[in-house]
Amino acid sequence: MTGPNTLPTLAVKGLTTEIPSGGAVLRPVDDVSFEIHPGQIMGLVGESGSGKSMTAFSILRMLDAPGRISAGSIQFQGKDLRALDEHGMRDLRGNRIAMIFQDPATSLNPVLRIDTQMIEAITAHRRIGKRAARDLAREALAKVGITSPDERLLAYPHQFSGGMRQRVAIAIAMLNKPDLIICDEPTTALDVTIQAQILAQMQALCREAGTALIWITHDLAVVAGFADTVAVMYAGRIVEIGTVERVLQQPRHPYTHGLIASAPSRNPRGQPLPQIRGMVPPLSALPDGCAFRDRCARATSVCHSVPALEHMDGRLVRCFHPVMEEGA
Amino acid sequence: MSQHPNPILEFDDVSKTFSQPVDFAGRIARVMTRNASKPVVNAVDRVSLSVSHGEVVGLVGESGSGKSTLGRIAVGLLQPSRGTVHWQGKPLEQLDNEASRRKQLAAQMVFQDPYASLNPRMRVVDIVGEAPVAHGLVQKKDKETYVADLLQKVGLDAAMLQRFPHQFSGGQRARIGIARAIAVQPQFLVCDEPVAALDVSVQAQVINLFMQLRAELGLSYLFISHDLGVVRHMADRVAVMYLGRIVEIAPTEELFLRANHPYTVMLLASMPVLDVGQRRAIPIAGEGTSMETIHSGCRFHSRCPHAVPRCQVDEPKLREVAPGHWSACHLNRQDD
Amino acid sequence: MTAMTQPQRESAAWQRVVRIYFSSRTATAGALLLAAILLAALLAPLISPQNPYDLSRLNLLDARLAPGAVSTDGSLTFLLGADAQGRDMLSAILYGMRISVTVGVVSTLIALSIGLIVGLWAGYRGGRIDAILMRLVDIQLSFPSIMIALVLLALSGPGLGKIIFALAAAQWAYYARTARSTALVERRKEYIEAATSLGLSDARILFRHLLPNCLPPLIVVAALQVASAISLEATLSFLGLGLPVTEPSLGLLISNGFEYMLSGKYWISLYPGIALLLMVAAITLVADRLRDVLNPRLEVRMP
Amino acid sequence: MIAFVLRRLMQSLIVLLAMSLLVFAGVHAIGNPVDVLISPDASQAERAQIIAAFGLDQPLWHQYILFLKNAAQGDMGTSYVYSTPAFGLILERLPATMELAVAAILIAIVFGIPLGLWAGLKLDSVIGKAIMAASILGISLPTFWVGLMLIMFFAVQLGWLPAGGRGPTTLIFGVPVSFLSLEGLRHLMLPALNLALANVALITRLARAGTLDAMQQEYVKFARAKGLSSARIVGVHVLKNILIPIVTVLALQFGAIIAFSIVTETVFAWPGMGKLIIDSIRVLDRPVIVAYMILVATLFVLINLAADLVYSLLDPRVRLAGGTAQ
Amino acid sequence: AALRIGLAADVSTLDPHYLNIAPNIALASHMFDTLVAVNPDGQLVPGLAVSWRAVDATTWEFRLRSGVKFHDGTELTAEDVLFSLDRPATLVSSPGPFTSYTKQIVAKEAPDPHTIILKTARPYGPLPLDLSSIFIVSKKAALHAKTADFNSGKAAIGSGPFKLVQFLRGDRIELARNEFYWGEKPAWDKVSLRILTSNAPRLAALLAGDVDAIEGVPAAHIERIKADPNLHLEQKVSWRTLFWHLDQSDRPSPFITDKAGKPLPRNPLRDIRVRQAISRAIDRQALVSRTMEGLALPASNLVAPGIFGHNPDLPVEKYDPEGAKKLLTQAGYPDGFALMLHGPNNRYINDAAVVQTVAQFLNRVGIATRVQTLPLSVYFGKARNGEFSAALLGWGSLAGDFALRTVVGTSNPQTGWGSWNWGKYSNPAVDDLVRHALSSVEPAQREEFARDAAGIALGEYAVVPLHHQYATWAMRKGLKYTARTDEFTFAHLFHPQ
Ligand SMILES: Nc1ncnc2c1ncn2[C@@H]1O[C@H](COP(=O)(O)OP(=O)(O)OP(=O)(O)O)[C@@H](O)[C@H]1O
Ligand SMILES: Nc1ncnc2c1ncn2[C@@H]1O[C@H](COP(=O)(O)OP(=O)(O)OP(=O)(O)O)[C@@H](O)[C@H]1O
Ligand SMILES: [Mg+2]
Ligand SMILES: [Mg+2]
Ligand code: NI
Repeated sequence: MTGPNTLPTLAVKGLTTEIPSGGAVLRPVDDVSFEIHPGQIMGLVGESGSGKSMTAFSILRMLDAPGRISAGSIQFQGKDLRALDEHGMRDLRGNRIAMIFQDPATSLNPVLRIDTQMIEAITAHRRIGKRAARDLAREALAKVGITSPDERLLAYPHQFSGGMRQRVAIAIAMLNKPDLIICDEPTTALDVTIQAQILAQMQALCREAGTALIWITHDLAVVAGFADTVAVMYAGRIVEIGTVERVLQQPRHPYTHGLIASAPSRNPRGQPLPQIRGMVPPLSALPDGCAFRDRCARATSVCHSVPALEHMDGRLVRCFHPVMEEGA
Repeated sequence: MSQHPNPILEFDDVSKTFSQPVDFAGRIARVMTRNASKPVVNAVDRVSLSVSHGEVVGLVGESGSGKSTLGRIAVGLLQPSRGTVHWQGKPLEQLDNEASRRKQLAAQMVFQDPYASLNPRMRVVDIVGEAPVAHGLVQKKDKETYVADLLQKVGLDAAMLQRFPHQFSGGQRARIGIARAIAVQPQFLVCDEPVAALDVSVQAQVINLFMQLRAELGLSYLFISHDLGVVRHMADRVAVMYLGRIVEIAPTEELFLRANHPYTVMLLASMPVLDVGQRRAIPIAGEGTSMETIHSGCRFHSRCPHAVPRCQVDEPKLREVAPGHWSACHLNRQDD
Repeated sequence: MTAMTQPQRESAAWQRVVRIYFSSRTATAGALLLAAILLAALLAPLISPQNPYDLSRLNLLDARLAPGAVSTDGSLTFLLGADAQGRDMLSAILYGMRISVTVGVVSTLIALSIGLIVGLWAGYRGGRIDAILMRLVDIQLSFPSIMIALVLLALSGPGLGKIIFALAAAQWAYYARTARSTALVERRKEYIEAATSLGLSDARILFRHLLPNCLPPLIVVAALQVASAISLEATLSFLGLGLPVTEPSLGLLISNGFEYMLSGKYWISLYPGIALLLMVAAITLVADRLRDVLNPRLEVRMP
Repeated sequence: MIAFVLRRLMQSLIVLLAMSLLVFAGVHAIGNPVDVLISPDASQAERAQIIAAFGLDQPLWHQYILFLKNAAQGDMGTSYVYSTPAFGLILERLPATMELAVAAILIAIVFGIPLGLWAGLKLDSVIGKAIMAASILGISLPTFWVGLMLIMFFAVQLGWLPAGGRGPTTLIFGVPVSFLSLEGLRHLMLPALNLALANVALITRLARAGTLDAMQQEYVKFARAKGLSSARIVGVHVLKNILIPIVTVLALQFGAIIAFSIVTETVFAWPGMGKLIIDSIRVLDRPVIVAYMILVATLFVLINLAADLVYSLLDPRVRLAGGTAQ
Repeated sequence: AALRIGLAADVSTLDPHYLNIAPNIALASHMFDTLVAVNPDGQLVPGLAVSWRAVDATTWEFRLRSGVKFHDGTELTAEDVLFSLDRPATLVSSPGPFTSYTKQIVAKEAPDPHTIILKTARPYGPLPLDLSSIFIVSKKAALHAKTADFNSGKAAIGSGPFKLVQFLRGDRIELARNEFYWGEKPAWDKVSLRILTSNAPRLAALLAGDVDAIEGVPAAHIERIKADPNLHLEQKVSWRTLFWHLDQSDRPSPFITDKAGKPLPRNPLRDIRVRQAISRAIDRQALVSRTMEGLALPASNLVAPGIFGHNPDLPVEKYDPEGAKKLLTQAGYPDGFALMLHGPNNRYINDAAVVQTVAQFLNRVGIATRVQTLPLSVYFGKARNGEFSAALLGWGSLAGDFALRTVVGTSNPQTGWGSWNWGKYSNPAVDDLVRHALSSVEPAQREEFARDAAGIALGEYAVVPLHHQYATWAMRKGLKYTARTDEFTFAHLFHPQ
């Protein structure tokens, strides 16, 4: 959005995903739009179940049946991904668009050696000899800070610590020098020190290679220190999106505001933390209109219709009653 | 260093090692492979720490540093390999049957993973109500009302009695875990990373609940976490563990303002904060040493930016660097 | 605190189980079939045209009459034919199902209980107890059921109880192994630790906590084992180690008719075979679904 | 791992001891072999004399001690009926049974795994459901019945395959095997199929359950995100994971196959151990029964051991060093 | 030409003196001869001995056939015969030795290479019959030979119509024609005997053309084979008689109670009227035609018609349920009682079915009858211990007095009599007659005694005879078999048609 004036790496417009479920249709992703440019890092934040992963899988067209994309467009480097056939998608996945998952323990196949899992990711996309592929794999491991990569290639995932496993996953994602990496909460399961290392690494790698990065997380603090832009999701919709500075320092949406306010570091020690009342409603029982209205102190009767995502203070906000006070 | 008033629970030089028992066949095999070492993990190594009545002691440290093991020793799930645990001033092994049963119930644990710690095939009413009924704290017929009360206390709807764990959100599950622990009317709670798996907004609710319970029931806590923000908010004192040892203990504010041990400093530095613009790129500083590869000297020396040759040889002892602030680092004083 | 404020009574557990169970069409068909079979077996004395166990009712002159033939004394029609003793096949099948169901289900239940307890205990306690119990399992596994059946037969003659015992003895080891391997995984989970720290007794933890979580894979194994118990009983009968010949189970009927398959009198073996097949299919269908139903995850997450 | 193997072998020795004691007591309980084998015209005195000659009049523990003494010197006794060392008798039959069991297991693997994979991947397809239905059939029909039907159909009606017996054998490393000649293979086909059928069904079900489970796993999703073809995902990522339970069950099944080979060998006149043991049980030829059971128990121990080792090969997470591993 | 035969039972060893079981004897008969042979009708005929006679009451003289050659070409002499007669007693580790047939001989000598003199301790008429069970082996080959030597063929050197080619235990035996054979040369230069112990598969093998002939055709398939134009069936009344041993001991019988299940004070089977009633209640005709599918002959004797000692005057019991009821009433059981019949389930043709059928009949006359069938290994031991009230036994013998001695003779471990007398029947008169018969070296006189003894014993229902089994063989069209009453299958008795 605010990136340089080039072709965006990814432009998502009005993306809506549906899951038919027992007569009703659930909409875990509802009218999601954003753009991301080369070298940019976008944080996608929201509570569990807000549709972050579904958005990611929709972009990769990897929704499990019976889920399907029902509307919107996904332009990747100007190409419409929705128009691509499965074969075309497979060529992109892991090649031009890579994804890293939340849990380092489960995203690597426990019974296959690291080299197998790395080499297959290369040979699936490039006509290249085994040996050359192995060299690439070794390089990639070294790049993410794994010492003695030659030995490590022969190891199995369980022989690695969580942090190292996640680094392997990152290395796999980077193998084919993709233009876009989607990271689905890749550090939530890790130690703070390791998380910090990985964040730094990813940042450096993206800047270097001009790779665009979507960083899914529910940790606002991570986004604060790391991303350029941030999109806050709530119940399938983006409720606020803009640069990190704007959104985190002056949240306009009551939900964003509430999230930031409840962080312990923003509160005096030992005092009760301000909390957002209630909890995220399940998809099957969303209120009509603004999904947040039941939990929102500012809600009025207008909130029974869906607010539009509107420009405000250099970011987009989806609220009839944005928070206007300064600071959070 | 245990002159705190009125400790409810006290670790006195406690160690826990995990090793494979070696039987006859194992011995033969060891001879055959000429492998003399016995695989041992010193999960907790000579830890002394006390928790006073009504106190919250935070326990931080990286993954695998022995926090959970220490917590398990506190509630009696594990027996220390060395050292003693004192309960209200008395060594555990000197408690008679009745007293140790009471201790068993009085020290409870809230587990790390709110889902794995709930039996997936039991309903909430049983998860929470089973133990109090089994121990005769309540009558069987009163179970439902008792559990309903507890649920209300932890902020859950009493109508959810008959549900299974999976039918709850993460925050709700954490509350069930808490309700289960306080159902047997404990005085001391070990909270093993109780908010790590929770969403931000829910995390606030649960932290508030802990503080509320502390105020209402006068509970003492051993609060394990690696989220320094949460610990800072909750704890009166904080102990930092690294590879089985406590490397620093200090009153909370003191620790966050004047961290002494290099590991604590590194920990504080890698803690993400919600302040925009603080873009720090931390260089990759080694991979954490593992328990199996400790040889000698300071356990942190391989990752320590300030390591001196002595750190490879001598193991530093805890020293008081400021009132109530203890740290184990050679850089503090060079004399001995 | 929660969005839901109105405390509504939730429907009783069994109602939900029933509702979920019958939401699958195959499972419903399986249940109906099983119910029909069980009913037929239960009511066999009332609905079968003949009491096949009453030797004074059988007439040798009716031997091997084809389906649809009328008996010599004209008193009944052999809808499914008659066997070599002049026994009405339909009646024999109805009574035989009764026996086979009993044999299959009871022996499986016994084997399951023993295996479960042994397996859970071994998995829960580990160490030496585990080693001893598992070697016992090894012994059992290499001991052919034919041997056990023969020893029992020698010691106390043929009979339902002994066959059940022999089958149970032959099968508990399978359950013990399966149960142990699940128990090994489950006992490391935190909910077991939680139960321990709440001061609950070992027995309680074993049966109330560990057992329900180790049961689901066993249910599926058990359903298959009911089938194999029934067919093992048939095999024992085939080898002459089964039930009393005058009170044939389905297996014994099949094996008695076995000889006649080559000579065109297919009904003596075929119809009991079909009955056996239907029975086993029904049990398998029901068990598959039961496992799903017992999985609390299948209950929809409610607001 | 060495410790693991050693520990297992030591435990096995105890298993074998217990086993032989049980068999002794069992055979003793069943009856007296002399009653079955004695000439009809023999007098009571002759009977008593024969019983004494075999030591069967001694107390059971006495007989057992004697057996142990001899066994320690490698003598497992001489068959009453065959008048041949019992162990040799069994070893003589072992290749035939092994050939059959291995063929059956191979058939079970070759058919069961693909069918299970298919049924697991195409859950709701007609074929998937048909596979599951057929698997019920495979499990529920008694072995002997299926065996006869196979003979009826393939040997009598179609005349394609022989009705029974073992084909000509060739020696490989001194072991007579029959699968090397076409005629031998033709003889092997039906009994192996008979023995395999229930196992095909079992493996199919297992493979299906495993596939269902594996397809839900994050690593499969990750593999897709890497852009791998479905063939590679199923053929490598899923397959290797489902093999683990299958290997365990197959090892368990191997024993069952040997047990059921008793029936199959009887029906197909296959000159293997199963037929020998059933004949021996019939006439209470105790040395043969004891030797057989000890051999089978040994096989079991070895197979389970091998299964555990294979298990640790397939699943690198399994550490055999652990106390008293599976 | 080659012949492939499916055998119903496994041959355990080729040592003809090791184990006295039918399959071993049948096979040995292919390779070895006996002094006295048994013809297809069960009569004794010259074998290696061209003639024999009792010189006096305890001395027998056998004249050997001359020019008989063993398989290895050496000539048979009296030396070999004496060796063969001695050999059974040297095989001490046999559970079923042949010593029962040599133990009467107290001295033997060979005055010349073609004459054998045998002496018995007491006058003993059945000596030639006994000798029909002892195979003559070549001393040269069999001296010090072990079982393994016979199995490998090294010691299996006889004078019989076939030579051993290969013995694959449990699978098959390959034989080749003995070109030196002294008798009629077999029509087959190669014979393969295949072990097919299960009934249906054995028949299937014939149907599939895997074998040319099978023995022991399952009763269920007789009709089918008769109807099949490609097959041919041979059958003959066998020497095996099935009968009931009824517990006649003087104590409450283990499996008899009143109908309510309470024990009876006396054993009703001691009453001859009760035994007669049981006999009358059985419709042997129906049993034979239905249960046995025609594969049997109603019996009145312990031995089959045509066998030595068969008493033709004994009538087959008439089916008379009313008479049976009357007899029961007379005996004091107007309401009958409860009885358990025991039988084997893997020994005789349709044995379990026969037991069931009899139970059917007994139920009709008011005896509440149940059935228990057991495998042989369990059955014989229990029956011997007198654990049953009514037990089915099948007996095959070539001499009536022999059968009577063992089956109904007063049980006495000293004399060896009544070793199979499960019912514990005892009548000194019968014993006396049998004793006379056995000690008669004059066949006609001996048969007289035997018939009389049978008359008394069966008249008193010492046992209740059911039927004589038929022995059956099925073969492809174009083959013929000279059916044998002793049920043995001999390849040399098959002929192309
Ligand atoms: N197959 C499905 N059927 C029904 N609902 C589904 C399905 N898959 C996902 N959902 C729902 O879609 C919503 C969005 O899920 P998603 O996984 O995208 O959340 P998320 O933001 O990634 O959460 P988390 O932080 O827990 O990973 C959730 O409410 C989830 O329950
Ligand atoms: N039962 C056990 N057997 C062997 N080793 C164990 C056992 N339990 C824990 N350990 C080891 O002890 C060390 C400390 O583990 P512990 O679980 O206490 O760490 P932790 O600080 O709680 O880590 P985390 O933050 O990951 O929960 C680890 O190296 C662990 O592998
Ligand atoms: Mg997600
Ligand atoms: Mg922990
Ligand atoms: Ni202190």
